[in-house]
Amino acid sequence: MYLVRPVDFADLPALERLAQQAGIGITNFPANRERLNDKIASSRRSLQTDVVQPGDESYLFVLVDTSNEQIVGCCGIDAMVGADAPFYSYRIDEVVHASPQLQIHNRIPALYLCHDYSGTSRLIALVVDKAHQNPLAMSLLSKARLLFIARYPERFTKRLFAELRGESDKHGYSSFWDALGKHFFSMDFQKADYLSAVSNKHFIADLMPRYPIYVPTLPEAAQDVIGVIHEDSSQSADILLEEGFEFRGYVDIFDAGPTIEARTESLHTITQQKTGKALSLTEKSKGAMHLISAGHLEHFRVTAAPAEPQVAGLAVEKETQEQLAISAGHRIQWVEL
Amino acid sequence: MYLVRPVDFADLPALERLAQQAGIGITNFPANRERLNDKIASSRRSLQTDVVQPGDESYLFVLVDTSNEQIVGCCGIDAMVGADAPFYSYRIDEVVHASPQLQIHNRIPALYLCHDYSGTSRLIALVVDKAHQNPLAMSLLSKARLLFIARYPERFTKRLFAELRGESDKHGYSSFWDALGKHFFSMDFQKADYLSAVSNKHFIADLMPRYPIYVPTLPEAAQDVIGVIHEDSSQSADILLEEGFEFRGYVDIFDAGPTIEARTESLHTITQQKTGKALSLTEKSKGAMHLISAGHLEHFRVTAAPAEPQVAGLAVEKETQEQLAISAGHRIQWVEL
Amino acid sequence: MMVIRPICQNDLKSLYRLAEKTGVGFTSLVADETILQKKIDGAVRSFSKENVTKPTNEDYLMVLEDSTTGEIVGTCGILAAVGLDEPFYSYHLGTITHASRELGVHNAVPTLILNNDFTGCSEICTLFLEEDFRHSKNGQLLSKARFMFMAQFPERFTEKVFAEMRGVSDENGVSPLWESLGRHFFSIDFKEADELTAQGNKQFIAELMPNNPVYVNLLPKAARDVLGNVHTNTVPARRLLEQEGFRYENYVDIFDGGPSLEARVQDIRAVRDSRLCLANIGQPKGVGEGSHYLVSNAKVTDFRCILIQRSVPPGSALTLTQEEADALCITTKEPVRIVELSPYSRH
Amino acid sequence: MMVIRPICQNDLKSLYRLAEKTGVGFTSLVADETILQKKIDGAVRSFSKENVTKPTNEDYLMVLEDSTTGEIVGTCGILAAVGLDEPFYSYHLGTITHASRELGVHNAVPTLILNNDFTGCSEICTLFLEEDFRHSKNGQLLSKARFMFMAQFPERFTEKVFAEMRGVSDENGVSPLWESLGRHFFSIDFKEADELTAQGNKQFIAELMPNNPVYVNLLPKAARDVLGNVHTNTVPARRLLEQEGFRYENYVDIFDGGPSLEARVQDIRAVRDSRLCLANIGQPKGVGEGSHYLVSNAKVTDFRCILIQRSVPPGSALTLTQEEADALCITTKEPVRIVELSPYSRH
Repeated sequence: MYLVRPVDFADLPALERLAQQAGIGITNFPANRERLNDKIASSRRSLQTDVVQPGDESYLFVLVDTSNEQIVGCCGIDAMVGADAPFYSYRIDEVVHASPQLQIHNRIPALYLCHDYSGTSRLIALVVDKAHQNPLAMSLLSKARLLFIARYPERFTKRLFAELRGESDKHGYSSFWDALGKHFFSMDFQKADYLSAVSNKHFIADLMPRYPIYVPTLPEAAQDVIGVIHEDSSQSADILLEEGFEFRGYVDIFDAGPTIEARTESLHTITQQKTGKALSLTEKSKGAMHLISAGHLEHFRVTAAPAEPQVAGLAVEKETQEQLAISAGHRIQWVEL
Repeated sequence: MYLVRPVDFADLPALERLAQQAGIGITNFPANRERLNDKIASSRRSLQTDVVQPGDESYLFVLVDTSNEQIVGCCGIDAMVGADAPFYSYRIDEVVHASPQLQIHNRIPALYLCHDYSGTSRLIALVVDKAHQNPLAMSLLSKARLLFIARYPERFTKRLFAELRGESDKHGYSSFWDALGKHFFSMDFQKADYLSAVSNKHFIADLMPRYPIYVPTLPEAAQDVIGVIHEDSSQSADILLEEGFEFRGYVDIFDAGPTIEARTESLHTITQQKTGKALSLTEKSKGAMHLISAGHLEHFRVTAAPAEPQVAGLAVEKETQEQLAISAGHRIQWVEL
Repeated sequence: MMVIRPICQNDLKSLYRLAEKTGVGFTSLVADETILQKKIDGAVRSFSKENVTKPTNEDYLMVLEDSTTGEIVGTCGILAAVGLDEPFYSYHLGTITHASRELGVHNAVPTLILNNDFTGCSEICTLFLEEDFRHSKNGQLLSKARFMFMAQFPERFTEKVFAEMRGVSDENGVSPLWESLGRHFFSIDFKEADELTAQGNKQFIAELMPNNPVYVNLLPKAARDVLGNVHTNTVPARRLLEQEGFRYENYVDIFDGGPSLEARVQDIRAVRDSRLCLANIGQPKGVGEGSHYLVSNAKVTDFRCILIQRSVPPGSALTLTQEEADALCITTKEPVRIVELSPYSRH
Repeated sequence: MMVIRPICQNDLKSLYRLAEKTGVGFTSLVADETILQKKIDGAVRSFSKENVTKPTNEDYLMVLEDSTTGEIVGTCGILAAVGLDEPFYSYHLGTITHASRELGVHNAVPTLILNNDFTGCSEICTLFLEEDFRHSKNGQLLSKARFMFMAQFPERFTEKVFAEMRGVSDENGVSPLWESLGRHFFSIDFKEADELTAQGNKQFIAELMPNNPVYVNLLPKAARDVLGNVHTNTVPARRLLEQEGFRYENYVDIFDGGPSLEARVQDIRAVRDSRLCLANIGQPKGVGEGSHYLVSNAKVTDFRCILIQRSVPPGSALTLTQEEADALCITTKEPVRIVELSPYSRH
């Protein structure tokens, strides 16, 4: 069985191992021990804080393989990006240039540097150990965050976004970076990516182009990857797209990976999730697979297990109750997977 | 009683009189006989055309005082603006400039010339004779259009917008124009306003500023009127705002009057309107005031009268039936006013 | 003798013949009788204006005539003020610096900024000399005669004057800058765009060209390399103007990236060093030897400019042969303007 | 005798005293010992560099010394290349034309475009002369000694050199351009912004200044009127540079709209007309009468420049008095550079 719970300091070595596996292009999950430790500390502080409205909190969750208590995945939520330094994206806007006389009507896409996502909650860094990249584990880890948001809506903004990793080869070579960013940063993709994760992002404002970039003037290889998802991320992307996330023409400034967004209230998991009592099942459940969560803030737990919805609540197996540290009658939250 | 019906060629003199009364600032209803005649012709042609999707059709309706058969008002819908020449607006976008070191965080509104409303249906030119500017006549005239849209959704786009007249004094002086447009057009507001109504709008692209205008650099008098509705238009504005129209940061390029928009499907009149049979009432109705429409395209009629909703349909008075040229059993459309 | 004079109505056929020889890309002289007739009309009108106090839309088109045969073998022109009827576009090659002290990165990024900065400015243009006559310093006479006219009538021109130089393209007329920039926005060919411009139709530039600066560092190397450089055939013309004091001030053509060269009229060598003197007619010494000098008269409608050669530097009075005086349309004691043909001509 | 020489470590106190007298707005010389010491260190390092082949971050700060008293009464400087550490900003005053043939409307709209076009360019700067010494052509000596240095060592500077001139502000230091433009974006005072810039802190300009061109026609008249104009006190300095060939090429200061004047080094009158000759020491004729000449030696570290007066124009060998030679740190037969003090000094 798998279990999702908030991160703890003891998880640091496991996180480091995961970050190294994840590699380049996941800027908000850098393989840097100090930064990871900061992230853990921030998550714990956030869970212990009484929050009235979203601020600079961040929440980090780990995926545990309960068979051996190993940490095999990790994901998070930033309550609001851009609170201290602006959060930059490229917005793809079409510029229309028309000459009636020559009967030409051109729609030219251009990249505008913007911080339209500043002030918005963000899903970050879904990383799962290769051996555990199965649909169940991936869905559990990804959607556990949405159950958390549904439970604590005051901690998040009404809009939610996620950045999907853009196209780059196994050496970290990004044709988009090569055609654009490189000229302004005078460093390679890996370094910029790393700096953007570990330093304040002020250098982006300092170095990025201030005028729009007309897409057709870029080399074709760069044009081709704008808004394209890295194949390693397609599975986690699909989970979010099925939830109701949409691409609205924003891409990452480094690798042009797409940013997807949604109104929190309209996400599938959030509209479908129910709250009620846990009921006991004496035998193996024949019900459908459910995401089930319990526990308050630091003790928040989510697992995936077969369960049977009943009028009085959700009937779950004994083992599931143990995983969630609940017994019959406790308040739980669930959604069919 | 009042009746709204499509315009006819015979209405030209009355329209001319109304246009002269309306004066400056209603660019899509110019006091120019030829142009008005064109508008009538276009409306008739549009109603006679079999439309599958919105194009360059336009529809013009008149408000008739049935006591003397006088034309006392007029309004219209453009199926889609910007089909031949782009439709220009200013979008107010905030530019964020921040210096962490100086602890300065400025949000500077700037006007961007755009044609974001190109390709959208537009409500145009609500003009009512002074003597008839009562809530009943105004609502009837304004909402009759929405009943028409509800009846023929394939003829309109999913988004709908209306331009509200901006602040200018009785001599047509607009402090916004004076601070901005005048410098680029080298003509007075009246002339630009008139030209924009009677000529193709290409000259706007030729003459308007191509770079954004930073609002704080404009004189205060000009800043003060951005997005402000002319008091003569406040009544018709209120009707639309109550329907569900919203201001989304777009203003007119000449007088900075606000543009308001809505998704057609979410407008009050459109969600609430019902279709069914006309039933007869033998006596005066004690029911609430309703907008009631009947007739197909060229024969489309709307009136406002007391009526009583029943399970089988809407019971209306004899006089109302006569106005709409229907009898019991005919198909009608209605909404409570 | 080779004489520069204003074009006149009889020159239409000769001008047409020249236009036919200019070839593709020489857009200010196209072989179209209507257009050429209009040009002649404009020039005749301009040269006959008497009291011009400031430049407006005059077009001073001159021809180089072989006075022995009456043949027209070249043209040159000056526009008093460009961009007053149709906007005149150029790119300004500017710099934007992006620096992060924190990271120790400092980038000076070149940018192309669309502008109409030459609006109202005088332009020297339409220089063409028949191939058979490209000898005996005819090219210099043709180009520099314009400076003599400007020196004599500075009120007819702006303080600053400029010249557009043909940019780099290959033997098939393919321009690297156009291919990586203009093409994306115009959806037409370079040739077509160039012709539209030549016909004075520039509306489409405003309509189709992006307003925002273009980052030069994002353009392919082939395009970057041609910015501010001239076509191989234009190298001598550029050198000639630079010797006269014209400078490249980072303005380039929006289509092919060819440079505009500019100078203050008063700083042009031939203007600054030229002086008025009175003509004597007689037997001057050392004719046909020594240094070359440009000599022009001081008339507008009957403007003339010729090349003379003298072994003894002329003083405050200049002795001309009868033939020279006739070519200049002057009689004795009339004022003439003289200057060394080139900055290094005192050999 | 008044002598121009490189600043040295002993001059800190004198420089501080001068800095105290410059007053508000003279941002390149602020009375702060740490900053001034850094400036001196930089200058000493620059003058002691032997084999400079191209300009980098040298800062040639010189002083005017009264050799009889040893008193320092003025300074002048040249930066070899600006904008390499911190971005250097200016506004370019360009033109955008909006025309509608249909309506017969044609507007040439001036625009201010933020740029870093002077990046890497040499700048003459930090000119200050004590009030009591503003006579006897000391001001000209101070300003033009820099051109002698540039004429001698052109490889140390860029082809183009520029000078920023103080813009218009009223007696309270209020700048009309700042009030209607900068203020809206900076949320700080002109003085504060100016001081930050002086301290080499220009990060905030990139952060706060809008990128898009500003339409000049939308600015209040008071602001439009000061663009490219200098403060009343700066009018003589501007005239002096213009006489030397400096030109206003539509670049203005982003805060107060004061003009930048620019010139090609080789086109500066004092550079172009100056010539090297060998010095004789003896009793020259006509000392103290006639025209003034700038004379400098040909040394870097021991650079000196003085003013002499001669009634007879010096020829290819220049005879200097012993005092003059001492002031120039030269002995007989050493090369010196000479030029007329001003373009009109041959009276």
